[in-house]
Amino acid sequence: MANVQRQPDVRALPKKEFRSIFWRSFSLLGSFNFERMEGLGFLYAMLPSLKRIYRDDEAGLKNAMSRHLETFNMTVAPSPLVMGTAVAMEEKAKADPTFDTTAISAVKVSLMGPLSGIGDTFFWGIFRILAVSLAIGFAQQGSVLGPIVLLVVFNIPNFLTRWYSLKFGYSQGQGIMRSMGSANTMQLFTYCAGIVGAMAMGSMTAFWVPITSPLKFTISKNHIVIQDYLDQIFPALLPIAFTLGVLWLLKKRLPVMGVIGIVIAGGFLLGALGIIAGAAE
Amino acid sequence: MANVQRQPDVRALPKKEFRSIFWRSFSLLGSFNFERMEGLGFLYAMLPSLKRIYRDDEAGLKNAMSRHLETFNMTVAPSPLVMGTAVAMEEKAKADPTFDTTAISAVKVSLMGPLSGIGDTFFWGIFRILAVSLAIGFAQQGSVLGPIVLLVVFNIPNFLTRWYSLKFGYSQGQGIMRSMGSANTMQLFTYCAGIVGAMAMGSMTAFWVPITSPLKFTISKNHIVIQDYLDQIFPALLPIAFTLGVLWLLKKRLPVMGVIGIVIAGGFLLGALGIIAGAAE
Amino acid sequence: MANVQRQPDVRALPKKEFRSIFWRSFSLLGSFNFERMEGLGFLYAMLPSLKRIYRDDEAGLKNAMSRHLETFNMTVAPSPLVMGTAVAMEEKAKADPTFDTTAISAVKVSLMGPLSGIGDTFFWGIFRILAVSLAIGFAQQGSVLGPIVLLVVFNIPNFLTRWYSLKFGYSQGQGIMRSMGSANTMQLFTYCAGIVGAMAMGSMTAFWVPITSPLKFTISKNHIVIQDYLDQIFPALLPIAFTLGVLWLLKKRLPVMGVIGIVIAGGFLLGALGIIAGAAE
Amino acid sequence: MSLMQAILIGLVAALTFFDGSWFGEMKFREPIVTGFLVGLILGDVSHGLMIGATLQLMWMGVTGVGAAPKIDIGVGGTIGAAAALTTGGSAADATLFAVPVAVLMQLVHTLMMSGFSAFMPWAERKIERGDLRGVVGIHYLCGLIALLVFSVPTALGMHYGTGGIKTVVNGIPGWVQHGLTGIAALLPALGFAMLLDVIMTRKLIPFLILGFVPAAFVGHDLTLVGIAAIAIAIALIVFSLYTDLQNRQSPVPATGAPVPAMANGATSNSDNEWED
Amino acid sequence: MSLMQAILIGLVAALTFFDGSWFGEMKFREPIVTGFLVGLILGDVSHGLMIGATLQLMWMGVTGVGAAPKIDIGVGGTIGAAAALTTGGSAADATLFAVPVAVLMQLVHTLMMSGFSAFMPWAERKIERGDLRGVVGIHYLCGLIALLVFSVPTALGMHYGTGGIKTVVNGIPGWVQHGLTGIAALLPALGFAMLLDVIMTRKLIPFLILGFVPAAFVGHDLTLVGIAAIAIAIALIVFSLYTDLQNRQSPVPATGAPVPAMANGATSNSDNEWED
Amino acid sequence: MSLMQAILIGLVAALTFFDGSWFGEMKFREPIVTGFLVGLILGDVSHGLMIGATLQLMWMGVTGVGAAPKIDIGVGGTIGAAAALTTGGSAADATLFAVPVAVLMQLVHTLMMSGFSAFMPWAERKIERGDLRGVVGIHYLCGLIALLVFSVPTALGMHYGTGGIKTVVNGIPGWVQHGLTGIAALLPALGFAMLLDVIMTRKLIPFLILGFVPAAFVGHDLTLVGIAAIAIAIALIVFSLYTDLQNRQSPVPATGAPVPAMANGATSNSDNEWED
Ligand SMILES: OC[C@H]1O[C@H](O)[C@@H](O)[C@@H](O)[C@@H]1O
Ligand SMILES: OC[C@H]1O[C@H](O)[C@@H](O)[C@@H](O)[C@@H]1O
Ligand SMILES: OC[C@H]1O[C@H](O)[C@@H](O)[C@@H](O)[C@@H]1O
Repeated sequence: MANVQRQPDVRALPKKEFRSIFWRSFSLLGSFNFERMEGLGFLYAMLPSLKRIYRDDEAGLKNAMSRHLETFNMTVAPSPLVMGTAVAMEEKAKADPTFDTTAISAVKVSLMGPLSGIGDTFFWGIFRILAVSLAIGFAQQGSVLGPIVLLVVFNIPNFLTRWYSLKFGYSQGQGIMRSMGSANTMQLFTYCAGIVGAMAMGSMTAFWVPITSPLKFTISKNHIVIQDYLDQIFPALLPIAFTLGVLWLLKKRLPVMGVIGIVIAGGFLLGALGIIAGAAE
Repeated sequence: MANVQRQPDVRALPKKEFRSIFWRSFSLLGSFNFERMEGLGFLYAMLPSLKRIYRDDEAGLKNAMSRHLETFNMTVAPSPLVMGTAVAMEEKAKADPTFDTTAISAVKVSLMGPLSGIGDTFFWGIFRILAVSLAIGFAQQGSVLGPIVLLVVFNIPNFLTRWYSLKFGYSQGQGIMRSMGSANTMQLFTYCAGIVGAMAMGSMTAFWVPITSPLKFTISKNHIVIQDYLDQIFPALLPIAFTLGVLWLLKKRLPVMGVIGIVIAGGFLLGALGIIAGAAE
Repeated sequence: MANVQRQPDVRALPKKEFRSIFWRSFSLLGSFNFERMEGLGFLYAMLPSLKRIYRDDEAGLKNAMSRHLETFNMTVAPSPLVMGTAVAMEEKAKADPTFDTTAISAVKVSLMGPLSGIGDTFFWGIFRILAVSLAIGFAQQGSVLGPIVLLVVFNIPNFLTRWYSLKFGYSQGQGIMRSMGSANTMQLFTYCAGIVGAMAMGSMTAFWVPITSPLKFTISKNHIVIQDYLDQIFPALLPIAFTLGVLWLLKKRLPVMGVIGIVIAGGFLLGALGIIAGAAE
Repeated sequence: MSLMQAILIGLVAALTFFDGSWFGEMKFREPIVTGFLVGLILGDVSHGLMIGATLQLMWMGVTGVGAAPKIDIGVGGTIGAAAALTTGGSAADATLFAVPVAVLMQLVHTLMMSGFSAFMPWAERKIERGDLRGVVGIHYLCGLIALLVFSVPTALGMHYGTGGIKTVVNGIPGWVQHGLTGIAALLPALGFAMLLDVIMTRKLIPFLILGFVPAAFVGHDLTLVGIAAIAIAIALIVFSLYTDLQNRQSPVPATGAPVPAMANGATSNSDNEWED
Repeated sequence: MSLMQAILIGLVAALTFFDGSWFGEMKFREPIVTGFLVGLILGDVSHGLMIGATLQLMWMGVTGVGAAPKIDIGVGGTIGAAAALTTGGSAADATLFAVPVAVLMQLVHTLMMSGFSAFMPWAERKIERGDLRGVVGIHYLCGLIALLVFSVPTALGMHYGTGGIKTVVNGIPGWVQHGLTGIAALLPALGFAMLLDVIMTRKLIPFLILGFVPAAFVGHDLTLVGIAAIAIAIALIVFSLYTDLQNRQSPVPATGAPVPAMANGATSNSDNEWED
Repeated sequence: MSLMQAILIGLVAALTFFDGSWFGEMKFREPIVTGFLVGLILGDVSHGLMIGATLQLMWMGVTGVGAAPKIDIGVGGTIGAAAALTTGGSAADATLFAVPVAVLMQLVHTLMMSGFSAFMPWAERKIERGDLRGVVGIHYLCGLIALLVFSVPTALGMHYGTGGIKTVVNGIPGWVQHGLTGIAALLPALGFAMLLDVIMTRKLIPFLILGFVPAAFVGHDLTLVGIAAIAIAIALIVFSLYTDLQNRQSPVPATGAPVPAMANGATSNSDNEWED
């Protein structure tokens, strides 16, 4: 914004840290699991920066680490954009104790949906098909050019996207943080980030929690397909119901391990009994 | 809400009244008509409670009765929920003269659409099909178990829904009413109930006013289907146009009987001339 | 509005001006071009009124003329409605120097979309088909009644619509202008007109900027249709991207002729190379 | 068929209507039930049940949802079963009678529900006069009329032969049917207009539009439940905006702890946000 | 064909263009009308009408809605009828000429409308210089150019034989056609960008998004009328919010009587809410 | 097949998994790549490439998008190619092995990702104790486990014959598979619930609804990008409303020059609205 005081702290991410995040972003799916998805991978990429930012603040570091262990999932190639933005926001959070850190989570949540939508289209839809298409002729003739072409064509955009999205994410994040002068603007920003985050959560729950019911009855030639009735009341009823159900368990202050146990045992049981299944493909 | 002063008036609906509403709710469709639909049936169920609440206030009683004679339509089984909520709101209206009673109408209107959506799915879609499916084998063999199974299977949820939805509606209504302390909050509540009511009215007009035009011309082999053109401009144009047209008549301060006469005569004429018809199924 | 002071200036459009606008509205498409569309035709129809309103204010006249040369496009028959409204707003703008004239553009933009939707349905959909249908039998038999019936049947609504929509537009415009007493209300009105205008612009960009990409590749039997990928990311991506791209050029303070040159040269090049095309029909 | 049997069958026909009026849609109208009762009356329960089962399968998909009238499977099923049992016909024969009767009775139904509309202003007047019993009386009166309308002609038809029924059905001119359809289509507009008259204010007009447009364009795929969910969300947002901005508050307090939206605001603390 | 006839047919061709420019789409372009006029010129009205009727049926579905160019049924119909009448051909022969001409003239049309775009900055400059007559002159000039562009080649083609037309159509290289299509596709983006330049402010950006996204995703099923209705609803809501909250008012006065949304608020009373 | 060859093929199988975990989806898993590597190991590169090409065409449409597990084309392709090369079979034979293995490994994958879920609370505890290396160690541990899970059985299977693989696939009871599917379906609900626990407040509930309802009703046709665009628009509108109304400002200053939405408001002027 034009009318903001020039502040001296506009600087790039330290080169070493930039490289850390860049390379560690490749391992984003390294500990993928159904609970936190890419959460631990995200934290792993953030760690060098977090250590620098909170070098003199152990409690702050712990909080920040917990924060970035939270559930995260997106196409891996553009993920450094989110990492860059998150680093800029953490810097702000450290510098300004009134900063509301839920904004960081909200911003991450807001970005993961749309960036995956775009990222999957490009990396799974376009670049993969393109790379394979160019390679397959060589492979069919037994030429070693096959795998080489495939890997090169795919990975040029893969590497470039990581590099530039990280640059872009960090500077963009800094820009937004700087533009929030007054405490009031900052609260408002947090709230509005929360709005985008909450809407993103709502839509991702509908899209990415793949619970359906395969229950079917046939009584004297009448087919009763439970999922059809559920859809009639409200599509995506099971995803939101189970998500809110688990949220309710968490709010009950049950130990998290207990909730996980319940979910796993419940999932196995309901699945084995044929009551729930994944998304119909 | 947690932080509301405990108030001494939290109590259940008197047992006798509870039973009245429960049983009278079965007659909800008893005087169904196209104008007020289940309005008179709703009033009938509310009457014992209204008499108790306004035992010393004749004008209040008349107003409340008019209010509950208003157009109402929903799946009958969960209707006691609305009755319970309405009783709680009437109690508030009596206790607090600044309470804006249009909120009562708005809340009823807000509930009837969604509860019908859910109710029809369950009672017409699921329970009826289930009951019939279980019964039909017996009936085909001439066994008396047929009708017995049908009626029992269907009516267990029918009775349970009525009983518990009444309980739930009343306590929920009380809860909301208690949480509105200040006059300001109450005005705001009325306005927001109006928002939900108005949106519900908009959608119900589109869904439940079944006016279409069967007009068709064929001039030198060109088929002109008037409804297609109407849909191109705005789907559900006739339902909203006629509804607003009648509203305009009502706003003209014509006697209501006159408006009804116009609607009936007009409906017969337009129907007989083939200009309007019901919803295409 | 009821509670507005009666103002003495409620009067009809001078007869001569009324006739001018009425007849000039027929030439609305007379200089149609892809850039301003009916802009010059609209200005032509407005000119007599603008001359009267700004008879003593050359700068004002120039501004108003520029304003009505702006891009405009709608079904021609009901266009006098917009002209009438615009005249009323210009009168207000002249009378009240604090009036924000962007409201005039916003109102025009708001009206052109919906009136075209309705107008095209009636004039292209209904009246044309009707006129042709009634005429074709005569023509097939070689009867001169063919063209006569066609022209008469079509032009009765054509002329009537122009006449009454002009009347309606002017009086409606006056009404709205009068109802805005305080400066505050006027600013708010401008903002809200801008809201409708901006939403209309958004939807018209999606509907009326007909840019698609015909790019297709077939590499070892895989068909890659670029438009499909674009639609997957965001439908109407090219229309909005090019529109915002051109806006960005305009914001760069390039001379307008330069921007036009870029657009034409770019359009020819991209078209000839098969990268862009018009809307798929 | 004895007069008593005819009267009893008339009462079964009335029962099917009462199912959907006074008896809370307990499902007495289903052909399995009416087949049983008619069989009982005519002394051949098991046959009645089988005929009922056939009609039931045919009418499985007919529901009575919404404001528009549907074909009357209750009386249709009753008379169909009775006709088949008395003529010694098969289940297939039953449908020959059941279908036209179901259509005819839908018409009667439409007519009656149009007629009951005229009672509503009467009820209004009774309320004005404070005549509480009178109001209730109108509710009962509707029941009584329905009882007669459904049982008497059925009994007569049963007693004097089912041939007449078809004559009646075929005798109604098309324009009368269309006229009645027109009335049934317009009357709900009246009901909703009266509701609008009560709850609408100028300030609520935009919300009426916001409810109408998606329903009109997307249609029944977007259920009333979906629109209601959106409506509640919008109402909560407006509630927050007014609450905060009348007091010129931020949407969130300076500490970052969010304010519960509908609480009184005085003693709220961030711990109990979700629990209460 | 005499020169005079050729010239007159050229004028009919121009008339069909003027139909959609200066004559307010009065429908002179329809083949029934042009068939009649061509018949009149060539001395065989009834044949001309019949040929017109055939072409009319073929082009019933072609409309000229929106910013994208459509095939030119006006000139197509004119030349088709003329060719058939002069060669003594049937109505079927007419279509052989009419179709390629309609396609060719669409191209000419596109070209001309792209060319007219260049006049607009010129008009702008004339306004700046206060040259009012000049501005009007440009409008007229467009008409004059169109007159020549449509009548002269038509007349020449008619006079020197219709064979040449096909040669021309086939002679245009594909890349030129595609290039012109590209221009016609991009120029509306310029028009809308200039409009955005005028009416948009940063604060209106969210509303641009709210209009664009549903149109983009749902497409033409959601008409501009539908989106405009939503837009008006949103504008009214924002109006109320600002009006109320600038004065820290409640949305409804304490008495429960609603405040009219757009009234000045001073003397409003609840009775006249709907009437004014 | 020599033990060394079996071990190397096991490593290729592990590589295909690492492609989608530690190597940023660089596409080592594609059959063309694995066909090449397996060919290299077994001494017949060009055959391996051809088999790879065949499997590649078959699995062109299989992507790995979203939270739900997909069939494992990496290990499937590896073992398929190896089996075909060792048995001297054709590319068609390769698919006979590749398909069941791809299905089996999807199951193993599901199981492993369910299992890794249990590491997350452990990581949480390590953070609490300040054990930074421990946290990183868990990330590495997942890699190590995957390495073993994918390479060892593959190597053993290769060494001791591919026949056993089919036995295993057929031996898993249906209810176990369904149970695992159930876990995989429910665990994302846990992940999202934990996120909601962090970012949601009562005041944000309406926005959760506004995001959920359109996604639920319209489905994937309305992409996350579309909903995010709407969300940003709504957030910007709310931002403006609070900014203006906390200060009881108009939406636009009296001069008609609009206020930049997100600027501090003090020194804004209308010229730089769009540029900054
Ligand atoms: O859909 C986003 C993302 O989800 C998961 O993390 C993986 O399937 C990725 O390959 C994918 O890109
Ligand atoms: O659709 C709601 C409701 O409408 C009417 O009242 C009847 O048709 C009921 O059976 C139905 O449940
Ligand atoms: O669609 C609105 C409008 O667009 C253009 O101006 C022309 O095609 C008109 O015929 C049409 O009515």
